[in-house]
Amino acid sequence: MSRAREVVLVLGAAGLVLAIAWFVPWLRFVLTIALAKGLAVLGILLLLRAGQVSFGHALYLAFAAYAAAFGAALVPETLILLPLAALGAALLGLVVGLFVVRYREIFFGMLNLALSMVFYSVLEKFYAITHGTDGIRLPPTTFAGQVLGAEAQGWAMLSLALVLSAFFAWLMRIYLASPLGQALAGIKTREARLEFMGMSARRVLLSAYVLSALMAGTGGAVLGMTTRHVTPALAYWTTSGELVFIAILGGAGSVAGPFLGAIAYELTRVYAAALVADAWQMILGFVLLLVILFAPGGLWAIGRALMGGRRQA
Amino acid sequence: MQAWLSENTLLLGLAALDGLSYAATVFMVAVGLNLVFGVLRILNVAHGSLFAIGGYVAASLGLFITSRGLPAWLSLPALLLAAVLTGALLGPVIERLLLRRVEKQEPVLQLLVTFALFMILEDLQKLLWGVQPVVSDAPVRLLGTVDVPFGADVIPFTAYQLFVVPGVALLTLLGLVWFLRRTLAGRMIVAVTEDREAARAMGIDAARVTLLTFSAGAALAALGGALASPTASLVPGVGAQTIVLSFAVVATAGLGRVEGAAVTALLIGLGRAFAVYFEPELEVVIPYIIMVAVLLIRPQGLFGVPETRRI
Amino acid sequence: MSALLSARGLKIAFGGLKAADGVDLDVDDGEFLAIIGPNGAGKTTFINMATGYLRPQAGKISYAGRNILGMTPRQIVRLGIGRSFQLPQLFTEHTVLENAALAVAARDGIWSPFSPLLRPRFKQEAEELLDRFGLLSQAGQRANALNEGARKLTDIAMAVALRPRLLLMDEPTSGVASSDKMAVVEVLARVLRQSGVTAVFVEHDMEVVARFADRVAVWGQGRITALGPPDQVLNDPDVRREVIGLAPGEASHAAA
Amino acid sequence: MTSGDPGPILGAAVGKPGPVTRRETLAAAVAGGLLLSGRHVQAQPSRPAEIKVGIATYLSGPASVFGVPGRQAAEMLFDEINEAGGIGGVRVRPIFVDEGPGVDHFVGEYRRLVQSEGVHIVFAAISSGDCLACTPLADEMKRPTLLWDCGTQRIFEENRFEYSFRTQANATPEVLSALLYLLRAKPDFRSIAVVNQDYAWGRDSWEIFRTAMQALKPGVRVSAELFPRFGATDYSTEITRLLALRPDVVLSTSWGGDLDAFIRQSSDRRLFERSTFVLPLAESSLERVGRALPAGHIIGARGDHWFLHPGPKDPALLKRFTDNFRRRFSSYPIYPCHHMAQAVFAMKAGYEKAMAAKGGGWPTDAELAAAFRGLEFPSLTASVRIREDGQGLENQIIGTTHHADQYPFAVMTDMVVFPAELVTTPVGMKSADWLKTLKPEIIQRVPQPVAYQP
Repeated sequence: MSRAREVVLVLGAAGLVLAIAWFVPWLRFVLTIALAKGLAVLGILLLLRAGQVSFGHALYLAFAAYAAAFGAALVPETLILLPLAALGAALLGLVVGLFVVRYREIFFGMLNLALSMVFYSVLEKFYAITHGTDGIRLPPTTFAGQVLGAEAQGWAMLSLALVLSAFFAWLMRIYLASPLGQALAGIKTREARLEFMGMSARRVLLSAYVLSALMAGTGGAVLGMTTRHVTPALAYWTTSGELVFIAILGGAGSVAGPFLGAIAYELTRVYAAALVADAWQMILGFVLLLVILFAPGGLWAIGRALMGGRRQA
Repeated sequence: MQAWLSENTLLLGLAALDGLSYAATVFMVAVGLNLVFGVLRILNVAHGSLFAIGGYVAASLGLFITSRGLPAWLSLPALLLAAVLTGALLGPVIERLLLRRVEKQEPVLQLLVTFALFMILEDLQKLLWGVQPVVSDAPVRLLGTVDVPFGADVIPFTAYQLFVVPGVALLTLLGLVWFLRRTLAGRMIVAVTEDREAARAMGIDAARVTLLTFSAGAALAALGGALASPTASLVPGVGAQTIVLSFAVVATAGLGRVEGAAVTALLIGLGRAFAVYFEPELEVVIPYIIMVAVLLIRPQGLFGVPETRRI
Repeated sequence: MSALLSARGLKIAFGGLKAADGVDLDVDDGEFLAIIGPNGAGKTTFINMATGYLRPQAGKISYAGRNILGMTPRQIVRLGIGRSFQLPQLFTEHTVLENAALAVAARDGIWSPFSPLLRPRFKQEAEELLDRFGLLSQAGQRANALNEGARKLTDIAMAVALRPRLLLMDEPTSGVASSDKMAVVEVLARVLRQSGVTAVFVEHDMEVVARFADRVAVWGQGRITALGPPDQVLNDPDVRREVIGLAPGEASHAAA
Repeated sequence: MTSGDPGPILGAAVGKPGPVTRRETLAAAVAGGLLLSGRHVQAQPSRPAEIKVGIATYLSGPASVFGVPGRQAAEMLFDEINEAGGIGGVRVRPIFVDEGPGVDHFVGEYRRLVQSEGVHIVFAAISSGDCLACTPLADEMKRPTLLWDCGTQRIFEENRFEYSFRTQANATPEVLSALLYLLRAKPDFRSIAVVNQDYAWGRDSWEIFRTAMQALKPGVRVSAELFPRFGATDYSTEITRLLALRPDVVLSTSWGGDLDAFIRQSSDRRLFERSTFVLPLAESSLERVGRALPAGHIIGARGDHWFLHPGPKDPALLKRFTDNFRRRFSSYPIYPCHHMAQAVFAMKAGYEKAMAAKGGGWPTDAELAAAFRGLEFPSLTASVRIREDGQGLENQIIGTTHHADQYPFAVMTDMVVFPAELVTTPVGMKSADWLKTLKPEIIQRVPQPVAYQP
């Protein structure tokens, strides 16, 4: 794909999201949440490149969301709060990463899960500060110094989510194309060789881990500022599982996959919940099963095959 | 330290008793998953659902026995029957229809297949058994209580908790160890666990071993649920709660090691009991703390063998 | 000539098998040293020990006068010791060009995340490298699609890309079709001589050994049983019996 | 791809289209229509064809033990209202949403209810987190919202809302009543242990209980504070600990499967013989645990909810509701059913009050919301008044378990109905502060207990 064509596609997709949000107001919120989760899934995808699955990335999502919730009282400006919360998550990612990059496969996945569950417990235990499962409400924040009404705030968050999604997708592509990103993919196939080329596989993985924590944190901050209410459930293992779910649904082959997957996931969920409030879980389960069995490349691969087919026709 | 010990000896004894019985529960929850992971290299998320279904089936059988006025002792073999039924019916179906179809795929896809299955089974349980807590406590009542002396006092324990659960766990452990060491099928399972390729080269039918292992794992999960059903109340979501715990056990134990699962369950059981006695706030995070601590010292898990690759 | 790599009293055993039992070996700067010996004698183990993958149970290894015992493979590579593998260690999902470029990048610093791996400088050097190994026509193929010989050469090319001063090669010609073998080794030898690399290679093909080695070491039962110029060692009756005679087919081991 | 026609493109996003056929175009148009339906329902017609009521309740997860009976009660009562001609001649229709997936999903569902389904009023929610998250949203979207079951006292103590009202009590009166009952029934207890679920309600309710206890009876020893995992199935360790400690009182505000298991396991091991239990939510477990819950322990119902209430305001109403519910769902209605009934009755009363104020005209959202402030409406056993801060004033019933021949499970005797004013935090005060000001004299003002009448 040529660069110009890509830019057109990205702008078109963003325009489409905005158009849907305009015509169907209640979807504006759903789409913002989807993009926020897409950002976190981008982080999952990065680690998938190294063949590692994190079952604890909800940790960074929740950490940044809570950082935003607590920080909003001190720094009531979205455009300062958001990067601060995301950087906080990245810093936490660095500390945790120094430990977990020594492990692979199930151990990597489970240690991540364990740490996020510990964080979940911390949020519940420090009840006096966090209000436990009741969660805390985010105080209102300004946007570039402006006090916005609810409607304008909704649009601002959606636009911000779009900009951040495009930025991080671009950043990740650059990262993946770089020697570092290629070495990351090398961890999946031949980690030992990296060491014999004088590279530290752990440091390569650590760089990706911190970047993925940053992206998950960014997603978490956007999520918190959009729902305006954060609860420990954000750190629960099912949230992490959901992120992995979305990664596969969207397809691991492209940085567009997470966003495609997240939007499809959220829409499936809201429509399934609207149609059968009793059995939405089952419907999601079947969707996932069908994707894995018949289109293991995810929605992205389906889309590409369709577009490729159309071009030939 | 000395003073604290002499003051708390009795309590420590009680805690150990509780810890042992809880460890038995944890072992029953995790051992099947551990076995399955060893052979299939899949973390079966639906393991929790199988646990829940085993419990529900057992409770239904128990309620049937009570409502028909059948002899109460029947409720004990009914627990076993529930496990066998669940394992024999669901195990092969899941393995053949789903897992086999993705065995060549990436591990994360295999794992997500079980995640999808978990979501489906979760709602299916709700459709079949409703949302009200289900329980059949006939086995507990049947066996009554045992008074354990505690200084001048006595502490009643149910015989079910004190003998049946740990007894079944011990029998399961011994039976599995015997099965894996002494029988042909068991040794094939071990061979596949240790080196799938080599096992295949030796002419072991890996597909059959996989099917057998998965069904056995499903039955063990269901047995865990069935054993818990007379005391626990089965509600929607009970499966999800057991999954994380059994994941932690598998990672701590070292891949596919039955003895590892037993030792890990003991660590978690005792750790939790001591937490409830002396530092209750730690109770919930005990399994994770143990896991992190173990993996810090032994990165391959308690009983795991470090993988060395030929280069 | 001074010894570039020097091993003294190396000992290592796996279970009961003594792969090295007091080995002393010097590799001189600029020479090509071949190590021959029966399978399982410990030749690969020597390379593993010299590159930090295995740690000897006793003994010392020094490189350019510096003790390298206890260093990680990464540190040792950084000192200038490269290696290639009996089983090629390639990034199977990457193309041959990307494999080579990653090796070039590894030498030149991967911590520049904002320009692509296939930036002109890396790409050009990787292509030149592949060209010298006759792999350029396959540069766009995925590494796992190559035949064994090409995989082997790619593996060596990646080691060469790091510009080592000492290169340890584990059976560089095994897997290469016998018709190509001499040509491949010619290329290899030329590349290495040009860049002044000292080379140690484990080899089963006596023809290759005879033609390219400056010296030959015979490794048997964990010890160096003979050491000297090829014409002398290869004609030694003990060596012929031990290595060549008693291991039938070893001389034409290329297809193994 | 063009951006003029969002329907089919969204179809593409969920992975459907190939070559475009007529049927797919049709499907896309339908999908587009469904999607686009949102923008046009903004303006409210003067008198709608039906009153759409969004109801948030738990349909999945452990809390569905409350959510599903709540929904059953809603279905039954909505049917009854419609059979009687609706509200002001307009039929009512419930639209249920599941709280199970969590707050972030629920916030989206709330928007969908308002902006897509076009509901006129929302009943939310069981989870306190969901209530806390949706009350500001209700003001933002200007949609009247009745908090029908959640317990947290923080909502109206920390903020003021224009569109949210609670049609029941909150955690403070629910827990305080149990404490007052205990202080009256067993005034000389010296030690207490708590076994609560490890989540906000478990923590919060213990905080309330302890704060009030320190004010009313200082010096009680807290022998153990145990917070087992939410959803725990095995309490044997906790029970051993309690058997060894022998506290005079064991408090547990647990509910659902957790409470069932705790009661059964305690009963099996005779813990009930050593300590008096105080179980403020046990009314919802009575039928399931049967005789495992012995006589002589203190239980509550999160309000004035009891199918054998000693003095219902309208005995026929309570009897009819109980009988109909049993006939239709074959179980006794538990407190969430009562809470749902209160929300339904409040909605009806609110509409009627707003219409009366407008001379029979259909109220706007704001007028309807205004009608709820100060509204007094019937409950199944008494009546509830919504205070000026939006909080409902609801009486509390606490009793002692008793085994009667007519029922295979424990029922209440020595029932005390606490008047709402006695146990509810006054307007403008925070519970934590108010509880500290309590004086032991309050115990004298507790009404006389009423015994069980067969």
